[in-house]
Amino acid sequence: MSNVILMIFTGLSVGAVYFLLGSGLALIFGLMRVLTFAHGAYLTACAYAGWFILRHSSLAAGPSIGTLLLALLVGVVVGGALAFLTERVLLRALYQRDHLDQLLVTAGLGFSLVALLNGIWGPDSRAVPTPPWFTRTTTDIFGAHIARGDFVLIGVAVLLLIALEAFLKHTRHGLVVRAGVENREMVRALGIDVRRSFTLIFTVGGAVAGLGGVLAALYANAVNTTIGDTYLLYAFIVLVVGGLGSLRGAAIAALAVGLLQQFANFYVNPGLGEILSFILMGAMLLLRPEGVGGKKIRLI
Amino acid sequence: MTDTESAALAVEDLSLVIDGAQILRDVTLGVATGELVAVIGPNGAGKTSLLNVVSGTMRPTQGRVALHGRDVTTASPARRARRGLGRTFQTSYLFLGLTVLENVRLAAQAKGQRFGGLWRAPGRSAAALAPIREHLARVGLDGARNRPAGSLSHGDRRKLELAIMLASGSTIVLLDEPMAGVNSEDLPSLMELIRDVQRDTDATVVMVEHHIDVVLELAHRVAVMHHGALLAFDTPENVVADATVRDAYLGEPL
Amino acid sequence: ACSTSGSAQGGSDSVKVGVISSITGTYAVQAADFRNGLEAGLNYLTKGTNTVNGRKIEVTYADDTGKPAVGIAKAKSMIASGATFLTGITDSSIAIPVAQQAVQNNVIYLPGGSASYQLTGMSPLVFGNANKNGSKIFPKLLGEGDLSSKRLAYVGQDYAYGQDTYTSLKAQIDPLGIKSTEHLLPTTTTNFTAVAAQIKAENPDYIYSSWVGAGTDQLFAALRAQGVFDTSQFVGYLITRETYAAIGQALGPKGVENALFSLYYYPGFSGNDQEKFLISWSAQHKHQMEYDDPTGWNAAAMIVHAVQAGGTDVKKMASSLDDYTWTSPQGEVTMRAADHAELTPQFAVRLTQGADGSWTPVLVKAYPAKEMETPVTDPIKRQ
Amino acid sequence: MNPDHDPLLELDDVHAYLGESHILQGVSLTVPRHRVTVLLGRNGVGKTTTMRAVLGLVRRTGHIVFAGSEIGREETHDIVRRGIGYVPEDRDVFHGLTVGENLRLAERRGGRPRYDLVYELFPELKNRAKHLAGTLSGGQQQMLSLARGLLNDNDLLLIDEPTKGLAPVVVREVVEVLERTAGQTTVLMVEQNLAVARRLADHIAVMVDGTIVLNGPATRLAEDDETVRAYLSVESAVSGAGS
Amino acid sequence: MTVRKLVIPLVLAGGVALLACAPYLAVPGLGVLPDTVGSIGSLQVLGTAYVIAALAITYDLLMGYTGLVSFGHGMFFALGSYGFVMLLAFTSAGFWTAAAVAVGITVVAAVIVNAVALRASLIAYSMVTLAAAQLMAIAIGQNYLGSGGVDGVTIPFEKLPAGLVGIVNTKHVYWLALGLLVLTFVLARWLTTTRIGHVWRAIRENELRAEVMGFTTYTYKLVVALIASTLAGVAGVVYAILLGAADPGETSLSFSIGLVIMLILGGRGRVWGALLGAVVYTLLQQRLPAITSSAGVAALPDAIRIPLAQPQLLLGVVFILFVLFLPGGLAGVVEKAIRAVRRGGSGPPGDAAADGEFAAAVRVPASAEPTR
Ligand SMILES: Nc1ncnc2c1ncn2[C@@H]1O[C@H](COP(=O)(O)OP(=O)(O)OP(=O)(O)O)[C@@H](O)[C@H]1O
Ligand SMILES: Nc1ncnc2c1ncn2[C@@H]1O[C@H](COP(=O)(O)OP(=O)(O)OP(=O)(O)O)[C@@H](O)[C@H]1O
Ligand SMILES: CC(C)C[C@H](N)C(=O)O
Ligand SMILES: [Mg+2]
Ligand SMILES: [Mg+2]
Repeated sequence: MSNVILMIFTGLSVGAVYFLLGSGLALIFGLMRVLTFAHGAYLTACAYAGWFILRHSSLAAGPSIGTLLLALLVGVVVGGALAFLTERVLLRALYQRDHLDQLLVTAGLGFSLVALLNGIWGPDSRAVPTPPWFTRTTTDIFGAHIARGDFVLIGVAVLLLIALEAFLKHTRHGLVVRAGVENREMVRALGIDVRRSFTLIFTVGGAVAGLGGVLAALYANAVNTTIGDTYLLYAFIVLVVGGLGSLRGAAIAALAVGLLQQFANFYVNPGLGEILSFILMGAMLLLRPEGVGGKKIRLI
Repeated sequence: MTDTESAALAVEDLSLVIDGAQILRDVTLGVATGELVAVIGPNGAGKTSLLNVVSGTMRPTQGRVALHGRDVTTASPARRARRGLGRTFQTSYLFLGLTVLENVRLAAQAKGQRFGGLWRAPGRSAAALAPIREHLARVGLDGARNRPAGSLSHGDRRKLELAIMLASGSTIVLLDEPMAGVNSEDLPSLMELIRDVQRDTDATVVMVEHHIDVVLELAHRVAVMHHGALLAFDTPENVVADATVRDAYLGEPL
Repeated sequence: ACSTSGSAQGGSDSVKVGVISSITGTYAVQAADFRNGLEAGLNYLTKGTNTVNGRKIEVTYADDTGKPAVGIAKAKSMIASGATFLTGITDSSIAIPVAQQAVQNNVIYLPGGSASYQLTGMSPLVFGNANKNGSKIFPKLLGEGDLSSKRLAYVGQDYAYGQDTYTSLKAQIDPLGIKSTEHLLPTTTTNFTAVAAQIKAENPDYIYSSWVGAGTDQLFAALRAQGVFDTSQFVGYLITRETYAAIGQALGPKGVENALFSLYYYPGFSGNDQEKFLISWSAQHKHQMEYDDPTGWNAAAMIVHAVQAGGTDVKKMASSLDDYTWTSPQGEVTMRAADHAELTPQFAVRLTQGADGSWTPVLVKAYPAKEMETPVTDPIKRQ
Repeated sequence: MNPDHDPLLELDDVHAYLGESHILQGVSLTVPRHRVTVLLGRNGVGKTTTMRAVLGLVRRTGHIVFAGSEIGREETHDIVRRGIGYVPEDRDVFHGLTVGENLRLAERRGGRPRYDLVYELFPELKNRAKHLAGTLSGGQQQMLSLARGLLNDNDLLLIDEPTKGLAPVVVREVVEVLERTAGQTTVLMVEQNLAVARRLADHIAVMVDGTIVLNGPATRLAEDDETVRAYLSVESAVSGAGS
Repeated sequence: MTVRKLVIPLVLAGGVALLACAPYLAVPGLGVLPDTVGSIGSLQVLGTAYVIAALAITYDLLMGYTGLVSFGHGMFFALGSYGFVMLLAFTSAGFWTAAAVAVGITVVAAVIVNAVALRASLIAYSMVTLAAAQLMAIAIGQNYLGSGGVDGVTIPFEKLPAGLVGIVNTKHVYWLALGLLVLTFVLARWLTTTRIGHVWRAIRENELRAEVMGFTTYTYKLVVALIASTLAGVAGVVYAILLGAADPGETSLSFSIGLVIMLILGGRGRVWGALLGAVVYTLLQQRLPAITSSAGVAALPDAIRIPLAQPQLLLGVVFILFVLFLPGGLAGVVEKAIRAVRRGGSGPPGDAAADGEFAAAVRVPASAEPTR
């Protein structure tokens, strides 16, 4: 029993991390149809940014809540700023072109950014001072030891989902970007400055990755240059299973993938969960290509 | 009325439901070989959907489609095309990155697909290109043959759709608003073209068209659709005289 | 070897040594260590002349960038330009094909940081590094006395390195009556709660990990959150200095107090001239010493000896290294003839945190190479 | 006030390029205030490109004056915000957005959207507000596209083949609405349906191969029927077989 | 016309002959190659570039011509490599048997993966191939069937023909790689001019239109995927010989993305663009580290040295610049230059494309496409 509870909570918290990254992807892909491979690099860069703030805190006592919030804020700002620059400098020139070009330019950026971090801080892991209550203190629920950080992750993910949905519902930016992807000229011909909305959405996506990066660093107690790529693959799975671009779909998919992984790894065989995630993605694409939250459109 | 058994194109009891909306209702229709049938009806009546179901890009929820007496209800669009069915689209639907000539040549190639032939390059000699250029000339696009289809204006794209149709050598032709966007000066010649081809090759034509002059001029019979159902199927004169058709579709002349 | 290429003769007045390492890439730290150790060793052993028997030692460096294709291209080109020795590789997936090249082309392969088992026993020309695996230090870390009722849980990465480590560990602890379970996880694992819960449920006396690289910190955090360190003693490796803090922090005060680690090189222990020289050399070159500095030194020692004893004949050079023993900054090191496993001293250490917050290993016990000798499992086949 | 002396839109020697082709070769055109001007010409002569040039959707040079200000160098969205409604020839509704969202997107900030007008004209759009525009029939999409253009209180409407694909009844209604709005709004439209063109046109402009060859009051269309026809049957050098 | 028909094959044949002589050329490598052209190191680098170029050409058939963006093409290359090496290492199969069986395995896997993946829509195809490739990467990473995990598997070289063993024989391996490249190039060039090649391009442009025209697009896509995958498997075998091992890196996502990058560098949808892109990419990847770790760079101040010392960073930047400023890739630049030269000579600009030739790289503006 306590194991089931434990697996549920860790499944949820893993899902939360996937969602933190996957939702940024879903936002960007769902609205802008840009499959960005730089997202993992944003996450990594922001993880380092968070570490940069936290590293001066004592390892034993851990950073104060204030420092923690500052680190999160810095992560969000760095992620947002990186995304802002990417959009302005690299992507803006490419909207008239094939979506593949956008994918590629972000892949190039991803390479470069990670290589730069490698150049500055080297490939080895850096310890991230974490408040003791985050990873090391547990709360017992029906005999299961649940790390407090898990609750934080789940909470942040839920808040993020609510915030993003509200943002899309109460502003026209989401609409503008979705329309702009289909036909940019027509949006302009309706008197709308489509570029502003694109920049904004991309920046928000980056900021979300930044939040995810700092939290992932806290969660792992450490940063290294590969953490972004590790999560990026699973974020893709979440994106696809969730239905390319649906936030709620991504949330459900993140949850499903997180739980699936934990239960399969615990009860059957470690590593099976990872394999199953990819099988789930493949199966989903074949059986219901539009994913959990996606919609079908008439072709002709 | 044509017996649906012997018809070139026959649909029986065709229904289409998407997300609970009834788009086609029990449509039964037979078109004889060599007949030119126009389909008219208010916007959203289901005309394009009927063509979609016949050409296989949509699956009916119920009913049957037969071409030359052969049931093709579950056949793929490509299979139907090889059975002699060809269609044009309401908004031009072309290979925009390929040249005008290539667009037409592919249609000709689709007609004569043989495994061995696939591994040879298409002919480039003047003789090999002659029939293709002939089709292009008939719609007035020969001069534009080496331009990418994506750089054609709208009206010219409609004409290219027709050229593709000519090249495909289809025996059953579905045209979705072929004249929409064609400049008024070219209307007569294109109408002539459709009539000639239909006569020369004894092709069966089903044409959706809102240009009532074109319908009256070309059609042997007119099918009227309304809310997914077939309202009437009669000679042009009778259909135009029908009071319901006047009210729901034609309205007062301008 | 199928071909007797002219390359081995090279210029008779010089000996060419090709160092291939990840100057850029994941193992860049190891590459820098190796180079420092090699240069220090050569300088010390040739008394600064860099010549042996009147022949100059010419070292060239190449970056494998962590990619086998690049590494092999570099190796081939070094062989073609007359290299007699190839060495320096940390990444096993590069080390193995390069060692193969060495065999095919009658060139000597000397160990770099790579810990792969496949190098030992491969060929008379290939010399392996057996210290990181299959070491006798494993049971030593578990303590003295009757261990027959003890249980051990092993966690490692599910590929050759992690699997081999468990195999050799098992070979050492089975005779002692210790019961063990293995938990091999994909290298890409990021959440370790499941395995931690499983281990907690087993309630072992020891928890043993050979995990390196990404995931180390999450593994420790999860084990700690599930309270594994409250009841089980941790034993495992220490690799680069950069990871000390992460491991120490993750273990927590109680875990770190009990934990015992093996270390390949404990700076300052041997205190021999060689080490003193290495330390001052490193200081001169502003290099932070790490566990792979002696690896480079050992390569230097073998090169110098082989040239002295073997002259220009590659076969003779190689056989001169069989059972050769030398003094390295680590202590006495032997190259075992039977399978070309390098036998080095090992160190048991604890991790402690200084007042300034930094973590340092503190020696518990040092074991000389002789005590670390493991049985030969994969002898070299000689015609 | 004589509308001819106070045109709302004036093009002077406008050139436009698509890729490497020189499409508009010195278009000069005046669109008088509160009148319907119909742009006539064969397929491919550059009618659509002219409208897109006004909107800044193609690379162009020359002078374009709208309501007294030069807009030849402004960005599309700024031009449109000056009070222009555009109904493109391709309908260009956003397939992935619902009908309601399509209309919401067309709302202009600070303006008062005229949903009543639009829904009265096309009641179908109200019923289908929650459906994806991509599921609409061709004619229904045309209605939506027209509705987007009519939603705001614009000074100028640029309408490219408004009646294309519409059932005759609907064509009639659209014509009536355009007649009604023409009182307050200026319209520049392309129309291939001659009946519609005749009925609506106050002014006409005839294009041949990227230039305007005739521009004046529509009475000429009746009087000069021969001339106009002559121009219209000139084979375009671009698409015709003659090149 | 006829002159062109004769000249181009002649120039190509001459080029191949020249490349075949490379092992005997003592021409300096000018920093592009590690040593003189004929040196062993250079031959190895060139050989690698050729094999990767052959692979890139097969990928161009898929992505550039048919519009199928697979993120798992490396998988078939890896299957060829691993199949071949593992058969040699763990079974009694000889050289030719191992090679043939390895390619056979690739074909079977290609049929299964593609038959399933092609049922999905375009973007889903990318993702299904990604999933399949990741499953294989995980399997190899976890040492299934003795695939060696991160260590890979090495060829027991006694089983290779004597002529392919040892660096003195590097030139033979080089010729093998060159042969593979020539074969792939000619095959691909020919395929793209045939009717089937035209149908592939039609599918890329508008698949549904092609289907309605009467082409069973699924079959056509399956055929191109099978051809590309099989050739990739053959390239994998040659790569294994060149490397002396099967390398787990071949299964990684970044390897497959690398292929996409090569096509962009060279210019997708053109066989020789893929070739050019792959050669440049491979040379950059092999040679940039030599530049970045040079003494000159080491002496620079941190702010300049750190970026310069990271080859991946430079590669990324080069690549971004290409996507941004040279969308037609190297091939596009060359073609433009050729056209400019011709135009300077004679004829109006629009006349470049002859009857029956594809329009030269038309960029249709996004708005011109039907919104689907
Ligand atoms: N992307 C392009 N590249 C090159 N030429 C183009 C491109 N798009 C359109 N053209 C050409 O520009 C010319 C003008 O096109 P435009 O669409 O303005 O014509 P139009 O008068 O509106 O025709 P229609 O009545 O058919 O809609 C045409 O000859 C067309 O072929
Ligand atoms: N995929 C779909 N989902 C929902 N509704 C659909 C779908 N496809 C068609 N419809 C609806 O079915 C009805 C018939 O559409 P269809 O395109 O066949 O009309 P049509 O008769 O061709 O009209 P038009 O003359 O305007 O082209 C329309 O109301 C349309 O909105
Ligand atoms: C201990 C590690 C640095 C060894 C390395 N993983 C190898 O390739 O074997
Ligand atoms: Mg329709
Ligand atoms: Mg037009």
